[in-house]
Amino acid sequence: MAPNSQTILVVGGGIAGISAAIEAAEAGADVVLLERSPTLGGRVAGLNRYFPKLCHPTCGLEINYQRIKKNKNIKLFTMAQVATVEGQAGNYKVTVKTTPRHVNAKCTACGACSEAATSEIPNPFNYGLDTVKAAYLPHEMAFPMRYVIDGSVVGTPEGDAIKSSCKYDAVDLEEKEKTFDLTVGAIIWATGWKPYDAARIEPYSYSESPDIITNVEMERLAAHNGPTKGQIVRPSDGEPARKVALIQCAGSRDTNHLPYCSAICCLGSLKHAAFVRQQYDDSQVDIYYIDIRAHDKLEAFYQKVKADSGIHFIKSKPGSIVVGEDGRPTVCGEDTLGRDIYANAYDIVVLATGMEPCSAREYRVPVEVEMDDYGFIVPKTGNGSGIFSAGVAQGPNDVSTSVQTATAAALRAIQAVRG
Amino acid sequence: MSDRKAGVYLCKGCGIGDAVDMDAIEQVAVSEMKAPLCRQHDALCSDEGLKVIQDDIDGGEINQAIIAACSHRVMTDRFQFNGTQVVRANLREQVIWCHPANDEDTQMLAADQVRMGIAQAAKFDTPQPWTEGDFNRRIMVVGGGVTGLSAAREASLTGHEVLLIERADSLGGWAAKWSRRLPHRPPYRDPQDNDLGALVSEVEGDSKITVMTGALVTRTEGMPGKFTVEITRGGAAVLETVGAIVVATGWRPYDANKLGHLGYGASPDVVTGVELEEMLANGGIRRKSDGQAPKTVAFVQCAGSRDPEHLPYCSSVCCGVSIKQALLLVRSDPDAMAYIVFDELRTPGTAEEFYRQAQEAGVVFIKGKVKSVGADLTVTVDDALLGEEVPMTGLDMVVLATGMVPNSTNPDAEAEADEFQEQLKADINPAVPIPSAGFANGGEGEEPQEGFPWPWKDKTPTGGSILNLQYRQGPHIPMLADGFSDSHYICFPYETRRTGIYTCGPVRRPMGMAESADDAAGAVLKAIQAIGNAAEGAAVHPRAGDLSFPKIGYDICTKCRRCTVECPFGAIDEEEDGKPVVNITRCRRCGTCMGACPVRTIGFDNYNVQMISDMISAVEIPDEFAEKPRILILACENDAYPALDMAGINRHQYSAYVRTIPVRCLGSVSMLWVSTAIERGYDGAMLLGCKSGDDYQCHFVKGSAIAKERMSKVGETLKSMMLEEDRVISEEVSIADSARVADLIDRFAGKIGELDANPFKGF
Amino acid sequence: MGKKYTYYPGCSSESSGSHLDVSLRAVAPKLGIELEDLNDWNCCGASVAHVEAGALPASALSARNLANARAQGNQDVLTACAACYLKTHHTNEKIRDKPGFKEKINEALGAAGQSYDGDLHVRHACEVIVNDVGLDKIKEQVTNPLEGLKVAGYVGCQTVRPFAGTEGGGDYDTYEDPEFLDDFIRSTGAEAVEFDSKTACCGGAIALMSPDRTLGLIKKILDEAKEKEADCIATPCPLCQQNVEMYQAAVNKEYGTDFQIPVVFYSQLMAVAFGMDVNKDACLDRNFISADVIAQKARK
Amino acid sequence: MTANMAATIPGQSARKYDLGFARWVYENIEGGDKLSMCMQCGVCSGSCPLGTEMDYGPRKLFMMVRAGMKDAVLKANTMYNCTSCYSCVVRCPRGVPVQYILQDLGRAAARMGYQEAKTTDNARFAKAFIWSTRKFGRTDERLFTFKYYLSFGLGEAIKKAMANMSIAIKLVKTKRMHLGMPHRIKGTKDLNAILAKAAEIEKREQGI
Repeated sequence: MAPNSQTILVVGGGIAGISAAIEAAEAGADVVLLERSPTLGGRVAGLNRYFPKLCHPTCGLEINYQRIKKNKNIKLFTMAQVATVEGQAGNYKVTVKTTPRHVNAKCTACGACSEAATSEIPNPFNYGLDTVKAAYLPHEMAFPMRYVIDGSVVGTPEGDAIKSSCKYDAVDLEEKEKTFDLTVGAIIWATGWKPYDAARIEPYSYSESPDIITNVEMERLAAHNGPTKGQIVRPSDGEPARKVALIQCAGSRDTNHLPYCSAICCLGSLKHAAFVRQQYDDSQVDIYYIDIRAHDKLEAFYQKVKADSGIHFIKSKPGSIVVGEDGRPTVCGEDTLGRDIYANAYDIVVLATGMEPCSAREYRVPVEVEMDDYGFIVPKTGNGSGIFSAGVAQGPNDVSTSVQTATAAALRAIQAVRG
Repeated sequence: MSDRKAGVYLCKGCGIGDAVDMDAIEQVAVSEMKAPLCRQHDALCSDEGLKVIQDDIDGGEINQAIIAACSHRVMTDRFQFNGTQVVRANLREQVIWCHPANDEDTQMLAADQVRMGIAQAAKFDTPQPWTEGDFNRRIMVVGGGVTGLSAAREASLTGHEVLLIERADSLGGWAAKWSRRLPHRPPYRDPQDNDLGALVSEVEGDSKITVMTGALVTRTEGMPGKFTVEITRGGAAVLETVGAIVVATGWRPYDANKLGHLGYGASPDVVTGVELEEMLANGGIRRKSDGQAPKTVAFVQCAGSRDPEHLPYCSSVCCGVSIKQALLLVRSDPDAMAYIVFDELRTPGTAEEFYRQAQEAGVVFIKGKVKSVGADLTVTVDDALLGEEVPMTGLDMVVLATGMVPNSTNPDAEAEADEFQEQLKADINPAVPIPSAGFANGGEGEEPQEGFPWPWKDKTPTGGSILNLQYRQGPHIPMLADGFSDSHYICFPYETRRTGIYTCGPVRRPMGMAESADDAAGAVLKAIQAIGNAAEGAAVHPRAGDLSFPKIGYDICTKCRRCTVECPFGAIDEEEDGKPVVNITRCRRCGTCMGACPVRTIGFDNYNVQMISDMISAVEIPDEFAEKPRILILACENDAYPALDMAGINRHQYSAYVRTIPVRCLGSVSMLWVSTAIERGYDGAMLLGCKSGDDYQCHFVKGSAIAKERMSKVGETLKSMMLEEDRVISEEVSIADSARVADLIDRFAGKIGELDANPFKGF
Repeated sequence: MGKKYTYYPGCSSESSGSHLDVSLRAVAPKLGIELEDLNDWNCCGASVAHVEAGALPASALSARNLANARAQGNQDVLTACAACYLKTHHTNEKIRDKPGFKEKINEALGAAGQSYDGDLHVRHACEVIVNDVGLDKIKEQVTNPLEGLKVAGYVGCQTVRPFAGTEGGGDYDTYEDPEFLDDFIRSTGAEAVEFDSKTACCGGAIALMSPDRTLGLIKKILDEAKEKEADCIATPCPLCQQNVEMYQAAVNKEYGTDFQIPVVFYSQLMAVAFGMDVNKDACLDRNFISADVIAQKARK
Repeated sequence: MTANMAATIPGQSARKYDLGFARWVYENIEGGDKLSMCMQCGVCSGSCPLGTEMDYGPRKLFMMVRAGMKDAVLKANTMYNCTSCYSCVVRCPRGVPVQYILQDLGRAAARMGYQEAKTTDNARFAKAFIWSTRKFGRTDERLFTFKYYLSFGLGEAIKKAMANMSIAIKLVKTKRMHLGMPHRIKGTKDLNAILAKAAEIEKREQGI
């Protein structure tokens, strides 16, 4: 039977979903790209820099966004997720659910609504490290470049003020959750990951001190468009964070939490060490680790970082992090190479929390897929199936590998829809 | 285009109309620039606004729309009118959002933005794609191991004919020798059956795939869609035509003979992982010395890898492979003891399960560096966890987990001429220290030092080229300092500097079977895109879909060879007399050739030296007494220009004396533009481009580096004009520099303000 | 009438921890807990017996109690002592789950003509209060809320580790930052101070055998309680109660401090808040650092 | 498990990483079957309240088990500084029941006759404790404590008892220590029969 639909649905607009969509579209396929949040970019949009080149993710995103803008084969829906899937390869009927942005396509991103807004909400882009107006542009690289109005102002005088501030009739406070149907031939799940909840690692006292942060928060602290405009400071008092501990395997490689290795955290922390050392000449960074997993060519990055006299590697999984008498987070444990019991105080402690696939808990894939014990969607190869996975939905992958899996998934989806 | 009818559309939305006197701008467009039509609208991007433009198009009023509104980076999809040329003039992000409203200088800037737009439109032609001759859709895959087999099969399943070239007499590569493979499917705990045989059968039974074993590619010429390859088999050569090439030449084990300190050669019972694998596949592990099954075996990790004397990188798979072998050993003989001596145990991702499985099976992991392996098989370990030097005695066998060496060259082939060997001296060194305040310094005042010697920086891999490319820039696929084939290894892993030729598998970076198979699929998709785009005359990444291409005015060309040398993608060849010939489907449309050309005779239909010169010249230059200097900014359109846009989004204010023109790449900047600006009376010029050097961030690889090189010569020119050298500068600006770029501009504007006005003003 | 449990008081109920036993028995009916004493119960062996007696004999101590309990019926076994709970619960799980273990244990029990096959549930009193009783029930019973009393909830180790977060352990709280005790304290109307040392170790049995090794651990707990201005420390564990109260004088002598912080059981707080007799039921007279502050703060 | 395991208890090996001892531990020590899962991260040693008192933290002790360092392991004081707080057990990322293993290693060391193991406070305390358990079926805090003090000799015992007299008096005053006859369970005979049988089974299985 010939396939009914040659459209490929890509679920998730992070680096894997973007790559899968563009690569398929540039090979001539029709693509629908869905993203749950108001903007594309996913986790990488929130990263300050990539390892190992320390270049900015937005650079590659800009190219990708230009590719999308110029490609007529891609239809993009933000604030949209898949509710149900029926059918089989070549002919899936997909119901998509959208959540209200309260801003329609007439938005010119002029910003008048934001000026009219008075209340503040925790800034999702900065993991709540700061706040943003209830009418906001997710960030300066948001794509689509369109504002969002938080549901909290709907039905309030503030909401009315926001609405009347818009000259372009772009504010729609009446907007409700909607659903619509798509018929597609293949689906690529690129639903990505969320950081493992650091509060669940109780001995590390994440909830006890603002100066104990996660690696994704560190990215925001170091980013020019983050809550501190790139200053790496103690969240508690805004003082420079000159002495910094980076704790590897905060959740990963731990049968109490994430049994697998999240594969990117070592390199992420090497990068964070460089951030701190780049910012403060007299800084000291200690990396607590079990094994430094700088695989393949990335070994060079490890060696570079290791060569810095201000960065120390301590082979130890800390037992606990306590808030010391002076309020500074103190890392306690055993140095396994010297057998010293240590208790070292820092300005900030960064927990290298692992990646948990969204498909594990946050989001149930509404179609039968092969899933491993951790919630990663096992990749399919060859003919017969129209369901594929890419990026971290498939396994703990770094950016490069996510793009690799996305490109492969795009090819296999094309095979599926072209029969 | 002969009969241009340009309409200028001035958008008053988003506060533009409140900050700028739009009637005055309209005057400039109509009276001064003689625009045949100019309209103002409150919101051009609204349905009503778009309809105004569309009606003019439909009514035959215009065939070019100059839209003076927001940045071209937004509303791209809305301002599209079915093939009608659109030129954008940025009045929002780079005028009213970063300069004070209702200010004389802001007004002048806005007017100049429109002037430049009109000037641009006058030289802007719709590119006609190059589609001459036949385009071939067949994909050649070089290498018949797991990567190549997967690539061939994936290409066939996508409907493409495949030519699969394998230098050995049979398909399968190294993976064919493995007894079992690493687990890649849940629960990730046990070695899996080696299913490579099935893949070989699928490929051999696939009518779309032509397999040539015992064959080598001895010559490759042409371009995407039109490659001609010479394949030599048993002394006879045949010519084949293919559209794109996937290079999957894989790896070879590091030569264990170089590992004397690890006992290789001293005892027959010191073997490599590959040798052990062959034993496992052929009946089980036996000592070479006496044919007995060993009871006590140590696996030494990083044998060669992560060693500055040998392979500087981590070979990625060795930890997993040793775990597999150790597991197979202890499972086949419960009394056997297996030790894995490691420095960092690397089982990333779900492979952590495999590590646990080995521990559960009783395999002992010892962290430490192996200092020596004796002829009596004593392994001396600097045991990091016991904190002492431990001689491990009584071993029956020692297995060296040797690393992977990429087959980015063919080690058995004869090296090419010396001039081409130079090409193998990789120009990018990944171990360069991170430049920073505190980084790699002992403290203040100390020079950053290279902490880790990267030995391959100055060495070249042995052997000849894989494809023997008949390119002006040599026979090799470019490679990085670690010997692996070049790849942009973060955002765009399949990008190489040779369009239409995609590397995948361990030739690109160390990887195992499952990842190689996936990587092959990705490379095949890129090959398919290259073929499709070539046939349509369109560029591939990063300017995907661009139909313009460089045209050379041969009547003026002096055959100076700068374009052929500087093209980052080896797209321009030379005929015998030095005449440059653009292989259009190899071209990535960056314009580096255009910037290189001393006689300015290379250009694109929609992007050329004259067009930008005219834009520069269109700017109104106040006289020297006005104290209003003008500064030209040429900004990389992918990074610096968006950074300027974002400076606007963030409302960072900066000097309104700058006039900014986006360029495809700094590599495309013709020095004529700088001299035009100076001659026209600009007081200074800034080139804003991406980071160059070992950790370059230029999407055209060398563009920003080349621009820097060219800029170094501008000083001389300025001096000859009796002008200060520092009127023209080049700065590295990343896309994240929205705050910094405003500061850079102000500092430069301040400096220019301190100088006398350019004496050429009003000339 | 409440739910019936077979109650295993443990050895400390007869001596240093008698105030836990008495106060728990006093509040139990008000919480709907009916306690039926385990017949002829013996010592659980705690963390000590193993080293001398061996692994299997140590488990056999618990196994005899379990066999006796099973003979009384199949209701859940409840114990309030951390060590008794840990040993008995663990032995029960091993009998149920560990291959070959049931056979060995029954071979031993056979020496006294007894047997047991692991089908009971062994539960900690606190877990029962969380899962079977509920905080609302505590609040309902409060007649004399302990308003203004600042309590440092000191959970200790074995009440939560290693079973509180397991399915078999009732999954009622976490290992490092449990909330249940603070919840109990708040339910009595008192204030639970933020107490980072809540699961710090008091030294356990080592405190009894070589106090010099563990005074430092106890001091840290007292330090924080003092810093947080707690009026008293409340704990569910008899050994914690004993160590932290009994060694305060020694800590003061060693470190020149002047700690006088009462250490009570949560059940004593409840008894006072429930308006019961402060000595007969709440056993405040059994604290040798005066805990009268609790009675004083209780709203009459 | 065979009945004649006794013959297979390995001696101290001359060779590092001889797995004889490790395998004995894996098979005979409670929780030892999980010991091979240790990846030497150090979280146990770093979580230990009395880690600083130990000759080696649990992590290193486990590596020494693997390295075949039987004597050094069984002479270590590590096992007797375990307070049974179970932090290591709940924090271990590999599910190694550290406390159980330490406890049983301590028992094994004493059984194998290591003097270091037999003369610890813990060993004396446990002896006194078990004496009470066997005799009365329950722990009589007053009597077993004095019995424990006596293990140091009479003079030392009186010294220790005097030092703790004020505590004892307070306990008596607060009805937390009684001065009468010890409480004795009815089934002491049964209990001792069970304990003896259990000990017999254990010896049969492990040879010690």
